[in-house]
Amino acid sequence: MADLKLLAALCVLIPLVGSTLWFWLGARFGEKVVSIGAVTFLVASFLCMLGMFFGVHEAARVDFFEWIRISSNASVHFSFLLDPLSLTLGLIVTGVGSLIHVYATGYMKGDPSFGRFFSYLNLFIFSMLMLVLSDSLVGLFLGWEGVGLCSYLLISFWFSEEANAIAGKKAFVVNRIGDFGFLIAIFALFQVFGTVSIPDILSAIHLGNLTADQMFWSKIACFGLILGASGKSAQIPLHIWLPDAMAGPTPVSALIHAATMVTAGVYLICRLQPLFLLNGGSLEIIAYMGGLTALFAASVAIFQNDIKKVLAYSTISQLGYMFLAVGLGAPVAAYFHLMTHAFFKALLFLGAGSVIHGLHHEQNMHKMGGLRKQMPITFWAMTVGVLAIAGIPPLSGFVSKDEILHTVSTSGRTALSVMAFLTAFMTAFYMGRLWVLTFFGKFRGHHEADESPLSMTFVLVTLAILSALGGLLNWPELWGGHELLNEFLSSVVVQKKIEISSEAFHHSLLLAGFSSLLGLAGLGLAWLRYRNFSGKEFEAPVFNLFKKKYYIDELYDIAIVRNLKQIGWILWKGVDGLCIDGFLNGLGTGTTRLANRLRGMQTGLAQQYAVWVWIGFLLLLFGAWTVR
Amino acid sequence: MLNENYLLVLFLFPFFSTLIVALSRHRAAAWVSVAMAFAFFVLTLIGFQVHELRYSATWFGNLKYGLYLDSYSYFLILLSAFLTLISLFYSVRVIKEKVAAYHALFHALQATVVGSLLCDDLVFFYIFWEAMLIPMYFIIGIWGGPRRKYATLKFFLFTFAGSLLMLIGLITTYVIYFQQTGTWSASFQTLRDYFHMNPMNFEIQKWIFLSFVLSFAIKIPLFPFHTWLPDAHVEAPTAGSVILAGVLLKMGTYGLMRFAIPLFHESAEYFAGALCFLSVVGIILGALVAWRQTDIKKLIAYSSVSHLGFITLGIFMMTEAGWNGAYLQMLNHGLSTGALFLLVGFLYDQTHTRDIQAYGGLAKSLPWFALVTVIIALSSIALPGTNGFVGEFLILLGSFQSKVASNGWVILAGVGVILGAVYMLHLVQKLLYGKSHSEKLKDFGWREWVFYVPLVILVFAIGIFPEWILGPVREKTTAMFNLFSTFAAR
Amino acid sequence: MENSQIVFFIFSALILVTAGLVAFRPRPVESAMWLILNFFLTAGLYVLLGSHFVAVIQVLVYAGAIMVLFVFVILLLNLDPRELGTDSSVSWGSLILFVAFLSFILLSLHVTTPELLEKMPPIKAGSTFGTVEALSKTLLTDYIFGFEMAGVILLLAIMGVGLLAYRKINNPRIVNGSERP
Amino acid sequence: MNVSIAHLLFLSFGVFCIGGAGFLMRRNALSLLICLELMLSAVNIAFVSFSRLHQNESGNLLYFLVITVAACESAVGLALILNFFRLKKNIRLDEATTLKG
Amino acid sequence: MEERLTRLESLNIDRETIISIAFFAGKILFIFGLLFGFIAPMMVWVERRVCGLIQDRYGPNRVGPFGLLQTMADGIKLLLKEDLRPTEVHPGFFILAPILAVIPAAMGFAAIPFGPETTLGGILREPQRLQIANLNVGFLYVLAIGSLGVYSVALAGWASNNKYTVLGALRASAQMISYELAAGLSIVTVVILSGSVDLVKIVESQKSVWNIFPGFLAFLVFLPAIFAETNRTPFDLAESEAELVAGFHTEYSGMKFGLFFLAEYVNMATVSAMAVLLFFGGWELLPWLPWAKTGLNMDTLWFLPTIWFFVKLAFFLFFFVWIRWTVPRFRYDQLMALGWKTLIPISLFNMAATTTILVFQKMP
Repeated sequence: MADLKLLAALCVLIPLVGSTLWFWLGARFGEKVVSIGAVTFLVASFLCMLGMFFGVHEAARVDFFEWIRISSNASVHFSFLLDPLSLTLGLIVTGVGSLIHVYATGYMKGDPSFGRFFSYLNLFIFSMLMLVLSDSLVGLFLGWEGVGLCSYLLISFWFSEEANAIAGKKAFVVNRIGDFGFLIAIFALFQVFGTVSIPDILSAIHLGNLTADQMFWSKIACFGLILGASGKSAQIPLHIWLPDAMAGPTPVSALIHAATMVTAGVYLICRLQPLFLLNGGSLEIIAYMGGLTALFAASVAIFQNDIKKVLAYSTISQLGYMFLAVGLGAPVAAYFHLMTHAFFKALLFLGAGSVIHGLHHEQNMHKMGGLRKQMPITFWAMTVGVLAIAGIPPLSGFVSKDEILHTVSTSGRTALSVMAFLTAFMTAFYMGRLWVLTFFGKFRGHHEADESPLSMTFVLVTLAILSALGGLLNWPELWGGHELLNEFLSSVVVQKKIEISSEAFHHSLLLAGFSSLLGLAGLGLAWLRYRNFSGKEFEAPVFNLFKKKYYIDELYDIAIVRNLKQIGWILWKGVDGLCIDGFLNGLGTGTTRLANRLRGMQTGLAQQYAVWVWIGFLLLLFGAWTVR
Repeated sequence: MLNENYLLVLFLFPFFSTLIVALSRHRAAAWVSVAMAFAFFVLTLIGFQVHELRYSATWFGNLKYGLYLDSYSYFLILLSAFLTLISLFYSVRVIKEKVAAYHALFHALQATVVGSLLCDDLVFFYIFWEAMLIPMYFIIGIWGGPRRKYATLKFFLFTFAGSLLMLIGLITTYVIYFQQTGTWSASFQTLRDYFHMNPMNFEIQKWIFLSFVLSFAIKIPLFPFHTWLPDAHVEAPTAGSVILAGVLLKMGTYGLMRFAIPLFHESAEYFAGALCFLSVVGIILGALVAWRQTDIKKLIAYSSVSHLGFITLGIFMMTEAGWNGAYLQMLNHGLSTGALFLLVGFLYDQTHTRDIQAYGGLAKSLPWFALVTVIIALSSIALPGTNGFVGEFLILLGSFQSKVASNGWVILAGVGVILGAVYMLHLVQKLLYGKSHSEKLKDFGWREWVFYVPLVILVFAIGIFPEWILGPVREKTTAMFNLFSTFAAR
Repeated sequence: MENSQIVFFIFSALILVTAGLVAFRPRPVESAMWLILNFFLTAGLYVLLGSHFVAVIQVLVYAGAIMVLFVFVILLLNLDPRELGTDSSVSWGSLILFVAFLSFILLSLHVTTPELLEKMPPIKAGSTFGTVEALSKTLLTDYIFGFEMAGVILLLAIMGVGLLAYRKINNPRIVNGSERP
Repeated sequence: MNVSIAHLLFLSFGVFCIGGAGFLMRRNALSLLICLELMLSAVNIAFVSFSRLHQNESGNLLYFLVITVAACESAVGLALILNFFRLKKNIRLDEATTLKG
Repeated sequence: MEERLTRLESLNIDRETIISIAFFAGKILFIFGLLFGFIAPMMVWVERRVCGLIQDRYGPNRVGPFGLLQTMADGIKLLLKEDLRPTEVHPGFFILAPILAVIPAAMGFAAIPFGPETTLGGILREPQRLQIANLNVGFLYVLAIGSLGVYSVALAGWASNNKYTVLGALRASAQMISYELAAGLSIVTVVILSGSVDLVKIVESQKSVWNIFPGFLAFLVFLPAIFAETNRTPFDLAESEAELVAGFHTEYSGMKFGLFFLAEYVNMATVSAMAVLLFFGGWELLPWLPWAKTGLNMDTLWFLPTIWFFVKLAFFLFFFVWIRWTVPRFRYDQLMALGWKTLIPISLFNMAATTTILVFQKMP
C-alpha cells in the first residue's frame, strides 16, 4: 500500500514539479534540456501509472492528507481513488500525453516561450491526473478547474494576438459556467449525503432509502453535473468555446481539446453513473443532448475550411456520441469510444499539426492540397486516422462506434437512431473532405511543404498503430472477441450485457455492415466532390446556417453578453451613480442650502450672539421652572 | 507560555512605533518604520499558538478595560501586521514627501486596528473603530490622487454616519443592561453571557441589531452602501488601498462575527433573508460593474464589493462552515486584493496611469509580473488550489445548508463565481495579453520579490493546507454556535 | 440697624455705583479706574465677610495685575473716540426683560425659601475660616484637580497669548529684538 | 456680619446685571472686556458669600478658579484686541464680523 | 475688626483700652513720622551727599550743618511754587496720579513689623506687636499694595498727554509688572523656608540662621526686582532723562512732583524693610546670634531690636543710593530680558529646588 501511495504521489507530483521547473528555468536551460526533461518526466509519470495499473486489483483508495475540514464529521481529503475507471483514463492521459510531449518537442522548436509551453503542458497533466484520480468531488473539482486553467493558458499561449487571448478567456468563462453547475452539484450532494467522497456517495446510493427531499436534491445535483459535463465536454449549449480553442498550439488541441480534457465530462458521468441511474430523466437528457450535439457539430464540420476547426467540430460530434452512449446506459461503450477517440483524434490533430507545421502555420484547407507526396508519413498516418473515425472496419473507430450505434438502435428511440446514423455518415463525409482537400489534388498554397521531423512522425506512427489496433481492447464477444474493457470496468459501471445469441449476432452484423457502408459512402462522396477541388464549396442559403455554426455565437453575444454588459453599465451609472450617489449628493446639497439659509443668523456681531445666549438661558430657566 | 502581558504589549506596541516613527528623522523614518512593522509582525507571530488570552484591568474609578485575544482576532491582527509590513516596505521607494508622517499614520492605523481587534469592551471597540477613520482620512487626503477631497469626504461621511448609528445602538444596549441588572458593563463577554440568559425584547433588539449592522455594512461595504469604496480606492495611495481593502474592510465583517451576531443572533436570523439578498446583489452588482471599469483600481474596488458579498453571505447564512469560510475568505481577500493593489501600484509608479486601455502585452515585457498577476487573479477567482477556493467553497457549501434563508441565494451567488472569472480575466487579458505597447517597463527587482514571494506562497499554503488557519477558527466558531443552539433549545 | 449692617450697605452702595460708572463711562480709562476702585471695595466686602486671603488676592491679582494689563493696553493703544465706536442701546429691552425675570426668580425664591433671609451665623471662635492655611489645605487636597486644571488653563493662556503676539521680524537689522546699526 | 445671604446675592446680582448691560451695549472691545471682569467679580461676590454662609472654603476656592479664568481671559482678550487694532486701526466690534483677517 | 468695632461700641472705656488705643496711635505716628518726617527728607540729602562723595565733590553743604537743611529748603520751594497745569492734560487723572503714588506707598508700610512682640517695658499687660496692622496675610498685603504703585505712573503718563510721558508710563508699568512676578516668586521661596506668610513669624524663624543663607538665590532675584519695582537706577528707564526728558513726570512740577519724589523714597523704605525682614533676620542681631542669646534683658531694652532694624534699613537705603551712582542704566530690552529670561526662571527653579530639598529633609 505504501508503494501505491508513493507511486500515486510521484505520478501526480512529477508533472507538477516539471511545471514549475520549466517555467522557472525554461529560458536558462535551453530547448534541448527542457524537451528531454519534459518527456522524461511524463514517461516517468506514465510508468508510475502503469505500476499502479498493475498494482491495483479491484480498487484502492490512497489518502494523503486532510484538505478542508467542513465540519466535525465531514471533511475533504486529498486522496485518490484507484479503480479501473480512473486508471484507464490515467493511462490514456499519461500515455497519450507522453506521445504528445514528444511530438511537441518537434512542433514547438524555436518558439521563444518553449519552456513556458512545457510548463503549462505539464501542469495540465497534473491537473488532469488530479481530476481523474481524485477520490472526492472537491479534488475532482480541483482538477476540473485546473485543466480549465491550463486550457485557458494554452489557448492564449500566443497572447500577442488579441484573438487568442479572447478565445482563452471564452473557454475559461464557458467552462466556469459548467463549473458553476458542478459546484452546485457538489453542494446538493453534500446536502443529501453529508460527504463529498465519491465512493461514500456511491455506497450511500446503493444503500438507497432516500427521502423525497433528498431525491429532489439529487436531481438538482444531476442537473448540475450535466451542466458541468456539458461545459467541459463542449456539449450543447456550452460547446461554443471548443472551436475557438483551436487558437492554441496544435499539440494542445490534440492533448487537451481532443484526447483528454474534453472527455472529462464523460468520465464524470461514468463515475457517478449510479446517481444518474437514480434519476432516469437526467440520463434521457444526456442522451438527447449528446445526439443533438453529435448531429449539429457534424453538420457544421462539413462547412469549415480551417483544418483544425473541422477537427474541433468533429471532436464535439464524437463527444456527442459518447454522451449518447452514456445517456442510453452504455458507459462502457462510451468509455471505449473515449479511448479510441483519444487515439485517432490525437492522431488526426497531430497529423493536422504536422501539416500546419509543414506549411508554416497555414490552416486553411483551401490552401493545401496534394501533400501526400511531400509528407508521406503524415499522409499514411492521417489515412489510418480518417478511416478509423469514419468507422471502417476493423479499425478501432469502427468497433467503438459500432458499439454505440448498437446501443442506440436497440434502445428503441428512433429519433436518436436517425441522428446517430446521420452523424456517422456526415463524419465520414467531412473527414473524407479534409483528407482529400489536404492530401490530394493540386497544391493551392504558397509555401512548399516538408515532412515533419522525426519526433513528430514517430508519434504519428505510434498513434496510427494504436488507432488501428485499439479496437481489440474491447472486441465484441459476439464477434468472437474478448471484451477486455467491459470486464475491467464492470466492477465500476453498470452496462447491460449484450446477450450472445444468433439473433443478436445477426442484428449486429447487419448494423456493422450498415455503418461501414455509411462510412464508405461518406468517404466516397467526399472523394467525388473534392477530388478536383477548385475553391467552390456548396452554396445554398441553408448551408449558411451551417457555415455560421447556426449563429449560436451571435445569439449568445446578443442575448447574454451584451445584455450583461448593458446591465453592468446600468448598475454602475444608474444604480451606483444616479440612485445611491445621487441620493446622497442630494442630501449634501440639501444640507448646504439649508445652511445657506441659516447663515443669515450669523452676523458676526459678538454681542448679538450674547443676546441669543441670554435668550437661550432664559428659555432654559423657563423650561426648568415649568418642569418643576 | 505567553501570559496576558503579551496582550498588553501587542496592544501598545503600534502606539509606541507610531511615536518612534513620528519622531524619527526624515531620511531614516521609512526604514525605521519598516523595522518597527517587522518587529510587530514577529511579535504577532509569537502568539501563533495562543488560543485564548484575556487581560483585564481597572483604568480609573469604575472604568475597566479588557483585552481579549482569540483566533478570530488573532489572524486578523496577523493579516494587518503582514499587510502593513508589506505596504510600508513598498512605500519606502514610492513615498518621498512627508515620509515620517506617512509612515507614522500607517502605524497609527495599525494601532487602531489592533486596538479594535483586541478590545473586549464595546466602548473601547467603538473608540478605536472611530479612530481608524482618522489616519486613513489623512493618508488619502494628503498622499491621494487628484480627486482626493471628494473621496475623503465621502469615505468619512459614509463611515461616520454608520458608526454614529452604532453608537446609539451601543448605548441602548448598555442602558438596557443597566436597567435590568443595575450595574454598568460594556464588556462584550459580560453582555453576551447576560443577554443569552435573559434575551432582550425582540422589538428593541431588532433595531439595535440593525444599527450595528448598518455601521458594519458601510464599512464592509455591503450593497447599497458601497459607493464610497471605489472612490476611496481610486484616490488612495497604493499602500493605503492595500490596507483599506486588506484590513479596514475586514473590520466590518469582523464586527458582525464578533459583536453584532453573537449579541443579537435572533435578529440576525430574522433578517437573514434580507441581508443575504443584499449580499447577493452586492456580489452580482460588484462583478458586473467591475467588468465595465476602465480604471484598474476601480475594477479591483468593485471586485472587493463582490468578494465581500460572499463573505457577508457566509456570515448571514448562519452556518458553521459558512462562518469558517467567511473568516478564511476575509484573510484571503486581504491577501489577494492587497496583492492586486500592489501590482497596480507597481505599474502605476512606472506609467502613471490606471487606464486599462493604456496597457497591453505586459506578459511579454514583464514575465514575472505577469506570473504573479495571474496567480493572484486566480486566487481572486477562487481557483481550487489557491486560497480563494477554500474560503469560497466553504462559504457556499455552508450557506447551502442554511436553515435561515433560502439556498436560492447560494445559487445566485454561484453566478457571481462565473462573473468573477469574467471580470478578472478581462483585466488579465487587457493588461497582459495582446499587442505590447509598453516596452520600457522594468520587471520586478529584489524589492518586489521580497513581498511577492511570501504572498504567492501564502496563496498556495492556504489553498492546499488551510487547516493551520481553519483549525483554530473552527474551534471558536463551534463554541459560538453551541451557544446559539443552547439558546435556541431554550 | 447695626454698625456692621451700615458698613455693609455703604460698601454695597459704593460697589453698585462704581459698577455703574465702570459700565457706562465712555472712556475705557475711566472705566478701568472705576473698576479698580470697585475691586478695592469688593476686597473690603470680602474682609467684612472674613475672607482675608481672598481680599488680598483680589487686590493683588485683580487690581494689581489684571487691571494693570488693561491700563497698559489702554495706554498702548491711546485711542481717540472715533476708534472706540459709538455705543448702542439696542439691547435695553432684552436686558430689562432679563433683569425682571431674574428678579422675579430671586423674589420667588425668597417667598419659597424664607430661610435665605435669615442672618448668617457668626464665625465660630476657633474657626480657621478665611486663613491662608485652611484655604491652601483645601486647595491642595479636595480641589487638587481644579487647581491643576487652573494651572493648565493658565499655561494654555500663556501659550495662546504668546502665539497671538508673535510676529516675524522682517527687518534683518533687528537682532534679539533690538535694532542695531 | 449681620446680613442675610439674600442681601449679598442681590448685590452680586446687581453688579452682574450692570456688567451684563455694559457688555451688551458697549461697542468697543476694551470696555467689553472690562464689563466681563465686572460680571466675573459679581460671581465672585456670590461665591465668597456662600463660602461665608457655610463657613467652609469651597466658595473661596471657586473664587480662585474664577480669577484664573479671568486672568486668562483678559490676557487672551487683550492680545486679541491688540492684534485687531493692528489690523483695523480701531477696536470697534461692529467691524469684527468676519472670520477672515 | 468686628471685635474691635463692638468694643468701641460699648463706651465703657477703661485704662487698658486707653493704653491700647494710645499704643495703636503711637505706632501710626511713629511710623509715618519716621517715614515722611525723617527718612524721606534725610534720603534726599543722603542721596546728594553720597553722590558728591562718590563723584569726589562736596554736594549740598550750605544750608545748615553739612547741608542738612537743604531738603527743607527744597520742600518749601516746592510747596510755594505755582501749581502749573498744562492745558491738554486730563485734569482729574492729572491730579489723581501723584495722590495715588503716595497713598499705596504709605499703606504698604502699615503691615511692616519693626520689632518683636513686646510689652514696652511693662506698660502693656500683654506683649503686642510693633506693627500697625496685624494682618494674617502678612507680606501678601505689602505686595498687593506695592503693586498698586503702577497706577500712579500709568495715570500720570497718560493724563499728561505727552508722548514722552506715555512712553515712560508704558515702560514703568511693564517693568513693574514683570519684576513683581520675580519678586513674588522669590518671596515664595522664603515663605516655604519659614513656613508662614506672617512677617513676624518669618523673622522669628530666622533666629538661628538668616534666610539669606539658604535663600541666597532668592535674594539674588529679589534684589534686582526691588530696584526695578521702585524704578531706581539701574532700572529707572521710566524717567531716563536723556531719552524721555523725565519720563512720566515730565509735566509735573511743584508739590505734585514733590509727592512723586516722596513716594519714591517711601517705597524704597518699604522694600528695604521687606528685604531686611525676609532675608536679613529683621531685628535680630547677627546671623548666628539672636538677641535672646546675648544675655541682655530684652524686657527693659525692648527698643534695641527696633533700632537695630532701622539701622539695617538704613544700610539698605544707603545701598540703593550707592548703586544709583555706581551702576549705569540698563537698556530697555536688556531689562525685560533679564526679568523674563533670567530672574523668573531662576526663581522658579529655586522654588522647585527648595521645595524638593525640604520635602526630602522632612521625610522620615
